[in-house]
Amino acid sequence: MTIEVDVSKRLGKFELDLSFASSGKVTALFGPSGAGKTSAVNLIAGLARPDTGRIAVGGTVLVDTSKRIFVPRHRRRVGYVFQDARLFPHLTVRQNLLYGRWFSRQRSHSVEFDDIVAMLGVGHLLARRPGGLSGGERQRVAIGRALLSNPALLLLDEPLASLDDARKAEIMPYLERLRDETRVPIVHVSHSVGEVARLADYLVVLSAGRAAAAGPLDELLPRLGALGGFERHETGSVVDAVVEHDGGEDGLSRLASPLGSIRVAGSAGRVGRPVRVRIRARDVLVATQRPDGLSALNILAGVVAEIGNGHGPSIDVRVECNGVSIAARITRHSGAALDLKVGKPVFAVVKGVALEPGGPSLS
Amino acid sequence: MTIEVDVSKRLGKFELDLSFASSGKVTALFGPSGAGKTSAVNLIAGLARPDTGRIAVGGTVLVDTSKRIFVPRHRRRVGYVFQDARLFPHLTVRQNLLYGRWFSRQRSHSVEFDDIVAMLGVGHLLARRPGGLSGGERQRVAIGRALLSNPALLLLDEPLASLDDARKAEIMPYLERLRDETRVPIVHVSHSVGEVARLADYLVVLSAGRAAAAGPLDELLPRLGALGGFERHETGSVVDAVVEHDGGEDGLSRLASPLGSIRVAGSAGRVGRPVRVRIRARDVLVATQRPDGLSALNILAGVVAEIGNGHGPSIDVRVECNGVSIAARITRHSGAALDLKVGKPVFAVVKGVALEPGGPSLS
Amino acid sequence: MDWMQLSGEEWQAVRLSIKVAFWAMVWSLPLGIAIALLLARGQFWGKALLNGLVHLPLVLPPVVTGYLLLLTFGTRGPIGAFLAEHFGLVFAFRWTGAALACAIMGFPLMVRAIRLSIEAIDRRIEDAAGTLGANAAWVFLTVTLPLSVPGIIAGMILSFAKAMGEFGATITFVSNIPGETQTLPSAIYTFTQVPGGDLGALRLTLVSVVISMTALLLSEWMAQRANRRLHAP
Amino acid sequence: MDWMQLSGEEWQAVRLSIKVAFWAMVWSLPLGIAIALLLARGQFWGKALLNGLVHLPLVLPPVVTGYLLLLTFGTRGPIGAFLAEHFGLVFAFRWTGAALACAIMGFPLMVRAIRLSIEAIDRRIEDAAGTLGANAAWVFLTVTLPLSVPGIIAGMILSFAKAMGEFGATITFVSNIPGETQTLPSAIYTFTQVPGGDLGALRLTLVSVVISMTALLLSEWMAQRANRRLHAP
Amino acid sequence: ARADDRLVVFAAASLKNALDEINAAWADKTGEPAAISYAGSSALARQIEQGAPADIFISANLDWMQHLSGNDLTRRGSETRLLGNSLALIAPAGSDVTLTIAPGFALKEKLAGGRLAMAQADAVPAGIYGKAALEFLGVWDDIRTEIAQAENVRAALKLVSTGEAPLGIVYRTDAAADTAVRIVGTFPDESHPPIVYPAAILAASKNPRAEAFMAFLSSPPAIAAFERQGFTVIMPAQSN
Ligand SMILES: Nc1ncnc2c1ncn2[C@@H]1O[C@H](COP(=O)(O)OP(=O)(O)OP(=O)(O)O)[C@@H](O)[C@H]1O
Ligand SMILES: Nc1ncnc2c1ncn2[C@@H]1O[C@H](COP(=O)(O)OP(=O)(O)OP(=O)(O)O)[C@@H](O)[C@H]1O
Ligand SMILES: [Mg+2]
Ligand SMILES: [Mg+2]
Repeated sequence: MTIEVDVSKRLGKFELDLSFASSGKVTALFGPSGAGKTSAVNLIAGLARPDTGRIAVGGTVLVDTSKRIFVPRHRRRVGYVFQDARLFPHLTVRQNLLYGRWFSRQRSHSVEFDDIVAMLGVGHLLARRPGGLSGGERQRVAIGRALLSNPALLLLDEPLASLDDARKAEIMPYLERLRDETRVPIVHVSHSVGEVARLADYLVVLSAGRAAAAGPLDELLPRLGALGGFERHETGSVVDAVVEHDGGEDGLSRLASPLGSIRVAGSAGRVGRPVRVRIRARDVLVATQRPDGLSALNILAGVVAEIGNGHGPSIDVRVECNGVSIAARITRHSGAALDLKVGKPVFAVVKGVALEPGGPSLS
Repeated sequence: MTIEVDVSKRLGKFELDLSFASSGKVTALFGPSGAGKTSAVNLIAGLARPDTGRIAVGGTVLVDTSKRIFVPRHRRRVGYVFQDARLFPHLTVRQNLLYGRWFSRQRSHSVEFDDIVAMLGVGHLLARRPGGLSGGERQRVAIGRALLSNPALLLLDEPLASLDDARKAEIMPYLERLRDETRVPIVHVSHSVGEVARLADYLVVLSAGRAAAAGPLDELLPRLGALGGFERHETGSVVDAVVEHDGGEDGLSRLASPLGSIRVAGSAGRVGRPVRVRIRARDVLVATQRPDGLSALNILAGVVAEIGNGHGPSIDVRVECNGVSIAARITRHSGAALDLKVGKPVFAVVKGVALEPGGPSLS
Repeated sequence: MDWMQLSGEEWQAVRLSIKVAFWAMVWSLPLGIAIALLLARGQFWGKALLNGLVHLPLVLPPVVTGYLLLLTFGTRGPIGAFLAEHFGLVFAFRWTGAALACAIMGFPLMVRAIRLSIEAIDRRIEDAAGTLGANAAWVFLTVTLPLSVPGIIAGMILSFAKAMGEFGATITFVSNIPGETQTLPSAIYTFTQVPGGDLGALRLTLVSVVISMTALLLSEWMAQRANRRLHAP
Repeated sequence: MDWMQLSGEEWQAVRLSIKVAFWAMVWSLPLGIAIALLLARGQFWGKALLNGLVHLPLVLPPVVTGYLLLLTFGTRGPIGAFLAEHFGLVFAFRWTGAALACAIMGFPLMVRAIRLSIEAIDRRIEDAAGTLGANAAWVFLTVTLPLSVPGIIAGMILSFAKAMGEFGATITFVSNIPGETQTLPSAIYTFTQVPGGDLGALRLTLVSVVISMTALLLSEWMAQRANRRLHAP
Repeated sequence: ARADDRLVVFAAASLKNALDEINAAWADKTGEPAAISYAGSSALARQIEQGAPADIFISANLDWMQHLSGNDLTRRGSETRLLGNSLALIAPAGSDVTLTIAPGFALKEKLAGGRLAMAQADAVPAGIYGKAALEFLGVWDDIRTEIAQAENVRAALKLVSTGEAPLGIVYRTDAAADTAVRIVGTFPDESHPPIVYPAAILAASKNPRAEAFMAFLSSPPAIAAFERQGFTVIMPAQSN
């Protein structure tokens, strides 16, 4: 399923001029407030028409101004979680949740009402109307409404913004399952690198209406710091791995990855399952000699491949271990103290619990 | 300035029954979605009346049902940033921002319009109406509107929820300045432990309409994990310190703290300035021998004071250094491998850049 | 209170007035909603014309409206003759004609109330319904219509009340035939035209007021219920 | 098009009608807004009564309204006598009386339109204004009032249009004095009463329609502007 | 109840009291009352033009009847002048004005700044008659700007009975029945065109009882009813 977007649209003085082609299952739209993320999603949903351009999802053309094609919104089968919940005020929460089902062609539904309600924790709200719901409750109902509409494309505009971490930790795995088990492509707008890194495989960085960068996540993520617009300490590396040994809830699991064997706290799922680990640059220490008696699970041998200029007091050091790059953020001072140079053999010390294959959210 | 709240209020089936007395400059309301945070703030703002109870801020009674006192909302001089922005749709952004000034008694304003506009990055929006603003833009205007109303009490209901990190990083220091330089008490609703830890000095943890815990931040923060409702890895310790040496933007600064001297990357501000550092449990490694050649700035000697049960594969270890507790989260496996026991001398290895006295947001 | 005793013919007028007002309101409702929607949302050539046409009965003296109705919907009028021939639908000098006159007189009020409510709807809610698969018609039925209930109720009560008071157009169009077209206002008018008729006029006026106020209270109650539903927790 | 030539007296009626309709609209506006606010927001004893009273002119045959006006606002009527004595304000046989009659006849329409708009306002916006220091009056002036502009405009045009067509109550209350109380509908009525007067009635009707349609277009334009402001980017 | 054989009478509204009484008598006699539609003569005449299902028309003036007969809408030969009335100058009951109606009489002075109430002088029969009478008496030009023209004669009466106007011109029938007004004087018959209520069977009527009803209108009980209301019965009494 590819998502091809090549559109331009003028909104007042703001110009959106966006072009990318994502082959990912989850495409993240990333960028500062006012960059045009919601505007882009509106174009995909059919809530606005591009002035010129073309949008196609999985080969189906949704808009093509040159061919005068415009599939109306109700035929696009998008499940859109709006930035503002936009619940139907005259319907109960249950009716809100089931609204989309009415119009979905398939009568047998892949996603189950009770499951979604339980996951979102809105069971006790079903009989109420949206009037008195709290901010987070509204947002959850909105997520449920979109998921239950049996969509062919999911558009999530900051769906988790006002949710607490515990709640996020219940919704994220669901979205991951959706990504892994169904063929529904997802466009995900988020400010949280953690969310993005965990869910997305394609990243579009928006800035002032343009794609400042677009590409597969693993290529872009290490460069995120340079692209600006978000907290620098979120920079990191993504490594795809396979479960080699599952240590159970309380134990240690082992993953096979290009980096070699990686140890992870807790269960990693069944052996053979592909997982993704993100290693934040700020969670990596660099040592010139292998440390002993340290509570770090993973100490990977490598060589310094690049020493970035960095911002202010810190620098990004790229350590190559078995041909895979790992970013480490250390202070300028430490870099000097350890006398780091390109080519110098070092150890990347990764705190064990910082590796998360599918556990709670990273952010 | 104390904030005393002792109220009960029924909303449909939901019962808010809240009681705390905060002597802090910034009181954080913390808790999962639907816990009653917004309801509590509404009571303080005078948007709702408690069924019974009393609210006083800085000695001034705002409500007291037993004495039939109810100060109407427009006399409370609260600057309320609503969870939903609630801008005036018929006024321009500039008029929205200046709305509160109209009604503030003092004509000389401590906060300057241009400063706030610049900080919030809404200068280019001033002539527009809220209609076409993006989610984050609305939120910023709402923050500006509350700040500019010259309030005697600031109520912030998840003010930064849908802002990107870069923007948060500009607003947080402003709020800190407000906290430190004015006598305006702040009530801050947030899901982000980072925000809370950085701003607040008093914490109220809400759960199902009740205060599950309330107390000064430094007492409560290390226990946060046990209280639930948020991501466990946010657990940490807060240490108040004073700048001893300022290393400038690119250098290393030194702070004097009960822990001893702490090294921090980047500028810490002028010497003598009181700062606060938060040390996240997940950013602390435990070593049984002092590591050498490691890019960690702070290696603090201490003894194991407590080994928690922890959740799943990880445990929280409390290391006492100079009489101050530092929490470290390590894997159960590492705990065993290092043979940690209460009383054992260890080193707490803290990654330098994880200490942030006033830099960008922590979350 | 002897003077409050209604004569048989007066009872007839009461019943007829309620019937006429009720059907005027009910018949004009679908068209009223459709036109309100067109005016609130449509962008089409001739919108101003349509809007003007809808307001015409308000602007014209009722006598003129009645006369125009007589000319077009009368047995000799172009529409009247057509309807009578093809559908057997006769308005002239029938209670149906009184209902038509009342419907038309109340139409601008009804349309305006519904239109105001439709214009107040947050269209982003409708957009949301669209993304969930509802086409224009379904969006209208499941979102727009329920959300404009306050206006619809207001429009209905305005139409009903107007019909209870309408007299000029009705008597000009369908005359004042007892049992067929003599509504309460016509009967009241007749009383005012003769010496000693004041008491009779007062009696019928009170009856008319009581009926309308009952309808008004009912409508307020319904509107309150609808409003509570819309903003309910 | 000789028949379209207006006589001097007819011109007078045209001017007077515009004057009466305009002032009827303007005078009833403040009270209309106040009562709409009360009905939309107030919870008080007698609210149903007030609501009924406002709707009365809609329900009563215009002749009855006119007669009631004569009884209360006439020189001998309790209110009329009081106003004349203390404020020198005389309605009987004056254009002011015509304006009063028109204002009262259009009042239910105006109130309902404004009320609908007020009821559609999101009260949380008003709450926000309250927390920023605005007391009830300021909230009303700076938030409620501007946000109900669509209803206010609708109410104004309904009142104006109604006044352009109102005849029964006006002529009953202040009769038909050329240059003082002879409005267009009265003049039209005169034509309809004599055989062969149709052309004259048609001429004046067209004039009346043109004026009202102009006002209507103007109101639509203002409403559109107001709406664009409210939803503008 | 809209049996097509029901007798439908279109009558000027001012006749309601008398005709209701006569209709009751007619119902006693024939077992079924006529349906009488009371409205302004002009409205009724226009409806007849547009094919109203009426059998008999009783107008409050000659003009509309002539308008209909000129268009062949009345049955030839059925038209009769049924009733007459006269015009009275009235004042509120409490007023003590005295005036003798004569050419050039001091109407304007007696108004003392108030207005003379009458029905619309160019439209409504009572107004037309009143204007003619004042013209005949040579006071119209004096007084034309002092006139309050009402929608109909009943409204003019109200203006006087409420004291709004110090003087008014109405039919004697109306004046006599209202205790709130006092008749100051009666206009001489020659000062205005004859006040006549004509009646006719309509050309479109197929109702066999129309003629009987017309005849009944001049039967003794009918005459008595008309006279009780103050009308003069012009049509010679017929015996049934
Ligand atoms: N109708 C409009 N007229 C003028 N400007 C508009 C309009 N709609 C959007 N904009 C502007 O376009 C820019 C992009 O808006 P958009 O809502 O897409 O931002 P966003 O990336 O979703 O931001 P956020 O993270 O704050 O939600 C904003 O600066 C906004 O003010
Ligand atoms: N008027 C009402 N009627 C019924 N229940 C209500 C009403 N208002 C609020 N509630 C309920 O009270 C609870 C607390 O709401 P509140 O808005 O205070 O939550 P919150 O802590 O601010 O949550 P969030 O973080 O999601 O904004 C919610 O479960 C909400 O559904
Ligand atoms: Mg957005
Ligand atoms: Mg909340």
